[in-house]
Amino acid sequence: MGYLKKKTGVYYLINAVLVFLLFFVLLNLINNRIINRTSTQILTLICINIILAVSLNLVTGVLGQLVLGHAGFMLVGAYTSALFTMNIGLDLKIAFPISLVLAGLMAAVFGVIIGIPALRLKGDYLAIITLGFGEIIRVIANNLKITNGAMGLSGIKSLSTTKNPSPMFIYAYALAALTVFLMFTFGRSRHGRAVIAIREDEIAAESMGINTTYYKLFTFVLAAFFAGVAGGVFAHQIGVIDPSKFDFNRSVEILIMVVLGGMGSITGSVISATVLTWLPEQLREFSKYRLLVYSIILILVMLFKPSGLLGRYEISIPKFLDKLFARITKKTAKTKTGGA
Amino acid sequence: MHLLLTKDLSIEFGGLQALKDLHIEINNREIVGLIGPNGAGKTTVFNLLTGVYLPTSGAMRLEGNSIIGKKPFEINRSGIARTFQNIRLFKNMTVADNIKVSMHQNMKYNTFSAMFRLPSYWKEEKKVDIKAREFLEIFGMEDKADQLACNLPYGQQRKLEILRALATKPKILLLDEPAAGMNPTETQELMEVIRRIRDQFNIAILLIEHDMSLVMNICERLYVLDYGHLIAQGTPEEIRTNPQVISAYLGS
Amino acid sequence: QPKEDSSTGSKDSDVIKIGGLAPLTGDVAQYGEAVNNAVLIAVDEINQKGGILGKKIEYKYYDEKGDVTEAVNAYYKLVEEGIVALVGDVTSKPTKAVAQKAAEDNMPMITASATEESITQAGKNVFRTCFIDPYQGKLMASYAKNKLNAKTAAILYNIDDTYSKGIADAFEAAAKELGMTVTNTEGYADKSTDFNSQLTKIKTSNPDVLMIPVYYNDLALIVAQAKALGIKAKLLGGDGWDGVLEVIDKSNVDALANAYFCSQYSATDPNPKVQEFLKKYKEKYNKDANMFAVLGYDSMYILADAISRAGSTDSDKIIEALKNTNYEGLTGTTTFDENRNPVRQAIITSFEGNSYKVIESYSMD
Amino acid sequence: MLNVNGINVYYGAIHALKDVSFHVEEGEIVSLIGANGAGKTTTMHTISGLLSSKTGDITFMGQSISKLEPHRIVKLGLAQVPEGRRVFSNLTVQDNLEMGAYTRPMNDRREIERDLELVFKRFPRLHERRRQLAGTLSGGEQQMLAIGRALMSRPKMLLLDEPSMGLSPILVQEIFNCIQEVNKSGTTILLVEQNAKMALSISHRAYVMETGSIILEGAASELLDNDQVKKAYLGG
Amino acid sequence: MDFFNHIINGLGLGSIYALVALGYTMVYGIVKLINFAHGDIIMVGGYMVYLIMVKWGLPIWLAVPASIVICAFTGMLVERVAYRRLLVHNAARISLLITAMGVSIFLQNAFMLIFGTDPKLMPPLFQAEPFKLGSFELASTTVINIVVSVIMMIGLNLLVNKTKIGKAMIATSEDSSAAKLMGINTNRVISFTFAIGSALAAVAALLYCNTYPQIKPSMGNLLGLKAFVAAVFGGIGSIPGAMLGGYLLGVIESLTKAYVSTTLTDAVVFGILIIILLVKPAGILGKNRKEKV
Ligand SMILES: Nc1ncnc2c1ncn2[C@@H]1O[C@H](COP(=O)(O)OP(=O)(O)OP(=O)(O)O)[C@@H](O)[C@H]1O
Ligand SMILES: Nc1ncnc2c1ncn2[C@@H]1O[C@H](COP(=O)(O)OP(=O)(O)OP(=O)(O)O)[C@@H](O)[C@H]1O
Ligand SMILES: [Mg+2]
Ligand SMILES: [Mg+2]
Repeated sequence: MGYLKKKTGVYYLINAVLVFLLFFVLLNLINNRIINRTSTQILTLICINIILAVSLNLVTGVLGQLVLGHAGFMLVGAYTSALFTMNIGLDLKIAFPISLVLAGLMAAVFGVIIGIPALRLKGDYLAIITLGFGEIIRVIANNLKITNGAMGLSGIKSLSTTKNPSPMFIYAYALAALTVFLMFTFGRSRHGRAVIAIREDEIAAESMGINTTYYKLFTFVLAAFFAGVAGGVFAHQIGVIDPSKFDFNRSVEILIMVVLGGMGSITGSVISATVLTWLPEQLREFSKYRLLVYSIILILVMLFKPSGLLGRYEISIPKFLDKLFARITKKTAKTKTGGA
Repeated sequence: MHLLLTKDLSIEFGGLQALKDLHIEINNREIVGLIGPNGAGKTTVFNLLTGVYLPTSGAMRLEGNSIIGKKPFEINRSGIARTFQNIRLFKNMTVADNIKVSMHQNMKYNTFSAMFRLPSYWKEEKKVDIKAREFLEIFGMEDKADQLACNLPYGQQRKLEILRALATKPKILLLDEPAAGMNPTETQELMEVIRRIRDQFNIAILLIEHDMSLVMNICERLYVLDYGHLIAQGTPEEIRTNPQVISAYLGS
Repeated sequence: QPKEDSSTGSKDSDVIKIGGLAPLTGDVAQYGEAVNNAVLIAVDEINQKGGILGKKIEYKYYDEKGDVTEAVNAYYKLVEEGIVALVGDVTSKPTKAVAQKAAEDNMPMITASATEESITQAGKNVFRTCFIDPYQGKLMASYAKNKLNAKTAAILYNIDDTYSKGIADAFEAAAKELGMTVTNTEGYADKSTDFNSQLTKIKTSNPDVLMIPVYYNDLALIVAQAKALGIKAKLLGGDGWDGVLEVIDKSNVDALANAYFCSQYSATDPNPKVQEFLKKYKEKYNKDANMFAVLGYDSMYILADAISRAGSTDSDKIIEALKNTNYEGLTGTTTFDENRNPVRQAIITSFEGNSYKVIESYSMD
Repeated sequence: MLNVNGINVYYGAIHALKDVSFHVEEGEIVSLIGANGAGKTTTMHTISGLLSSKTGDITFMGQSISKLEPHRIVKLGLAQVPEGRRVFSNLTVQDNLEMGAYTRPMNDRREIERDLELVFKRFPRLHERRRQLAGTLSGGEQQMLAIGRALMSRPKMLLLDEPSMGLSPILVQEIFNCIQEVNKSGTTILLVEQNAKMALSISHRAYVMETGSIILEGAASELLDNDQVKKAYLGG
Repeated sequence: MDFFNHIINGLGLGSIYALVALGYTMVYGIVKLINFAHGDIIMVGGYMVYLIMVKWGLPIWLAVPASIVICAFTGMLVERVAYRRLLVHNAARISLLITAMGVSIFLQNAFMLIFGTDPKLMPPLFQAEPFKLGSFELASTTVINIVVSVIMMIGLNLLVNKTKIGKAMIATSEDSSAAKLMGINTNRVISFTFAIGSALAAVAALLYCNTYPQIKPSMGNLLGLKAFVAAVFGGIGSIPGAMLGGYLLGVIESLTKAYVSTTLTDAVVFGILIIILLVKPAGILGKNRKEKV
């Protein structure tokens, strides 16, 4: 039980330092224009996709329920947040963070409304029902006045400007880090254990005193919340949203990130969200073959690593350092004794 | 007052009367056996008692309170824990975590403390970790704590299931064929442990078992089911010589 | 204006970099390909004639799959590569997103085919060569009323497509304003292939005209099904109809005899420029050029014309020059109004046998 | 009849069978006993082709079967009653039994019917439940069904993996009687059992496995008296 | 009168859904895989007919069987290359699902590269005069669709329930290693399942092209999704269920368009699906079994 050992605190510290370090390095590079606008945008999108993938991983990887409508929650969040900042008349610097909280909450409300009936079903049926809800949300957004129908919303202001290119990235990064942290801490608590137990055997879990309905709904809603927040950031980053952006294919895209990274592995999701957002950009020159290559890679990975790149394994840099030190100290100890 | 009692308990599966008018009573600290031919309805009794199935009619009471219509987790929290005939462990969780899942209901810290790692989280997790390992000592499995449950040999999986049930702090423990798949030597060891559990935790135990050496040895009373009907009850001696039981179940 | 990497700037100073954005894969790739192919022809021609400002054009384009995010990414990438102006994007949604970003950068931009009204409102740098949706809707309503004497009208449109919805809305409003009765406004979801239910409803109300503001692929299916149901209404449409003859079965062409759409050019235009382009396109890509191609071709020329008039690659100068465009192209003479939309007569086109037939030039007033 | 020669089987990194060799002669009942996780099931699966051995060879009636696919091995007359019953839970009892006769040619219909009757006679409980879905049978009923199903292929040799698990005492007796009967009617039997006493009492010979290797072999009666065996497996 | 027409419209559309759903249900029933590439097999079928009839100018009686055979073969090939390894190793179902999505993306993009992205016009395949029933007129395509789909369903039902290979399919779907121990060559059974499912897709493609004479690389997407929903409607894994689900979906769609809204159709249809699933969690004809504990 790594997390109960004395080292745990040190691990947390190392991780925190690493996350901050990476952040400041990237921020500096962006502000000095060494990382250009395309790359800043891609970094921001990577963070958004990390939030989406990690939150979906909670439901699909940890709780073990196949969900095909994650993009629906993203839609709810994106519209909530965009409509709020566009209509409230507050300074964007204040309105934006508030709008993100609202986006999350609104998506969570939808999560509850959808989750209560949907979670009565399992497996493929749950997948279908979430797919159905996702489509319903999209079609309704396509028909409402407030969402401006199929035209979608445009002119959503971004905090980033040509002069100051970093604010959106700062938000996205901080939120991604927070999401990862919360998913991690949630997963490794009595609540997370209850959720994993449900994945492993629902009947047994319930017979051991776990309120399975509550935990299924809770995880579902939590994931919806984060998807909503991600949607809010996304809307403000791109500036234009319309319902078709959040269709079934988008849900599948997120699902693929989760499965490719490894179901239940947070670091796996982070890595695959990063790679799958970054790589297509690099392959832009070969656009005709891009999806062909992507599909072949997808199939090959699944064939030879069906549980995803990392499976349930988590990459931990502190642990790695630990092992490294252990080896070095062993070696030095050996050479010492050898020398003596 | 009886600890656990069923009255006129019946269930049908699409026309098949799996259980008919079952009366059983179990007192505190008793070890009671439930035996009967295959398909007699023994496991069904467990499923009814733990809320997995809903009875067609009848009453079930734990310490005088009806448990009919309650959900499995509520029943478990009110004091009934069980093991399963076909082992249902949380296979991809560690052995210790399997037990900690059961302790969930008795832990206090909330989701917020968990997600932001407040002190209450650390305190309780530490406590629970130590306790889980203590449970494992009952079967001398403390060295297996950090292995995945699916990597345990079959016999130890059965033992882990018992521990997992025990960790929910039940008043009565239902064991469904705990000795299945164990050889006689292992069965003997198991018998000792079941007695020890009863003494140490002060709980009642209701067990289903086909291994007569175990049943006749540790059960204080036996109920015998056949075709969903209670055909006999009494001490092991009485049952052993009951002609109806011999012809339906024991054989010559 | 983003800092430009000086090293690449100096190295490429003998060319003028113009960016292009188009969906070349994905669901709307056919439109992107048409525009992009035509732009490539235009660039070739211009370069063969010596380029502009004495420099060759380097046309750098990216596929954006019809996706908003990809389009913005690709746009940023083009900017970093040092483009001075942009031809694109092709469909409305990505174009709208790119227009917003381009407005921040003051990047001159001209789209050949993004018809949604609000796109050019993103900034004074955004131009287009195609008609806007409301214009087509209004125009066809007016035509129906004045030339076809229609009293009742029905609409069938694609609810997921801003082009279709834009025209449909404007048509409906204009028709009502003109005193026509709109009997049905029926929608269908993107990628639908079955329209029988909607058409059955429309048939029941038996309108004089049926407005179908959709692209030609959907139209081909709709016409066949309408014919099978025996719908008698005159069919009306927008410029998206151009190309339908390639995808409709010969046996159904007769259903188009009584159909009219507003086109931005005429394939039977005797203007040698037009015929030459059509020929060139066919030779090069083994496909008939359609309206998208024609508009793409004109857009590139309009941009090139503006740059040479501006005499520099400075954004403000190019934009100013674009504003004062008066260009004689395949689509006739184009000037821009205050919203940077083209001012040009529409050509009402119908069908005869297996070919398009120009009826007349028409404008509302 | 069956010759297993130096097989090594791995589950990923786990070395589950280490150089296991043994043989079964025609008409014999041979038992394989051992503690949990000793590798008995693994041995059974390797013989029937569900798992493959890295080295060594298995021959059945003189023919090497270690490279054959499971369905071919069954056709040769080697049937298995798998551990944990593995009945087709959404098929009826009768359909399950008919699946057992899958390898038999269609024109064998009458014979198949007859065998079906025989199985029903041996296990009247199955006859009662023949229209019930197998998944809803009790554990013991399923075990009977699994044995009945294997018999339907009229095997020359039958592999039984813990057939008495979860059965009532009376049924355990019945099953063992049945095994003897089947054996008498000419089917060779390899039996894996936890219930070592019972198993040894009906077997001719037996092997004892421990952690992937065979550590003892001999006539069943000898092993019954062996102190080591007594202590470890017979509870005395 | 109008109502009747809407029902007929729905049945015509529904029969295509039904045929596609049959293929889904077949494969799902045996390997529990939502074969997302199934819709794309239909696309393959469509392009084969196009290639044979339009490009090579060969007659229809050649195009039909050829496209069926090619699709069946494609289905088997896909199974062999992309699924077999996962099936043999008993990989998690979701991995299979993702692989299927990969196959779908692959097929679409491969065809896009080969044939281009613009839709192709299909020649009329089997046209006949509309059927007249008194004052009602029934389009020949609708009649053909309904008749063919019913025949296919009956044939499939017989195949699965009455033949030896059908029984082997059921056994394989239940427990493939136990099936092996019965002497069943499960790999072959699975291959066969994919072949049949894909042949059905080819038939669906023919009817589809006959009804909506236009093909493009992404044509299988929506059709596949709708048919999959239909299969779930009816109870996935159940052959008559798929059929019923297909017809129901078609009719519900048609009636929704007629009497509720043409812009909210998909939302209404999914809403109905959800309600049905909540009332009957295994679909209309699906068997809802309590897990035995
Ligand atoms: N969910 C169900 N649906 C239909 N029938 C069921 C169901 N559960 C149990 N049965 C039937 O009820 C009867 C009793 O089953 P149960 O599992 O309780 O037997 P058991 O006494 O535990 O037998 P064993 O000792 O073999 O485990 C059996 O005939 C079984 O087929
Ligand atoms: N699928 C598997 N993956 C990994 N290890 C396995 C697997 N199956 C079995 N093992 C391991 O291989 C060893 C032999 O297992 P096997 O099932 O053959 O034992 P057994 O003698 O049949 O035991 P039991 O009496 O419990 O049935 C055990 O250590 C077991 O943990
Ligand atoms: Mg039982
Ligand atoms: Mg075993």
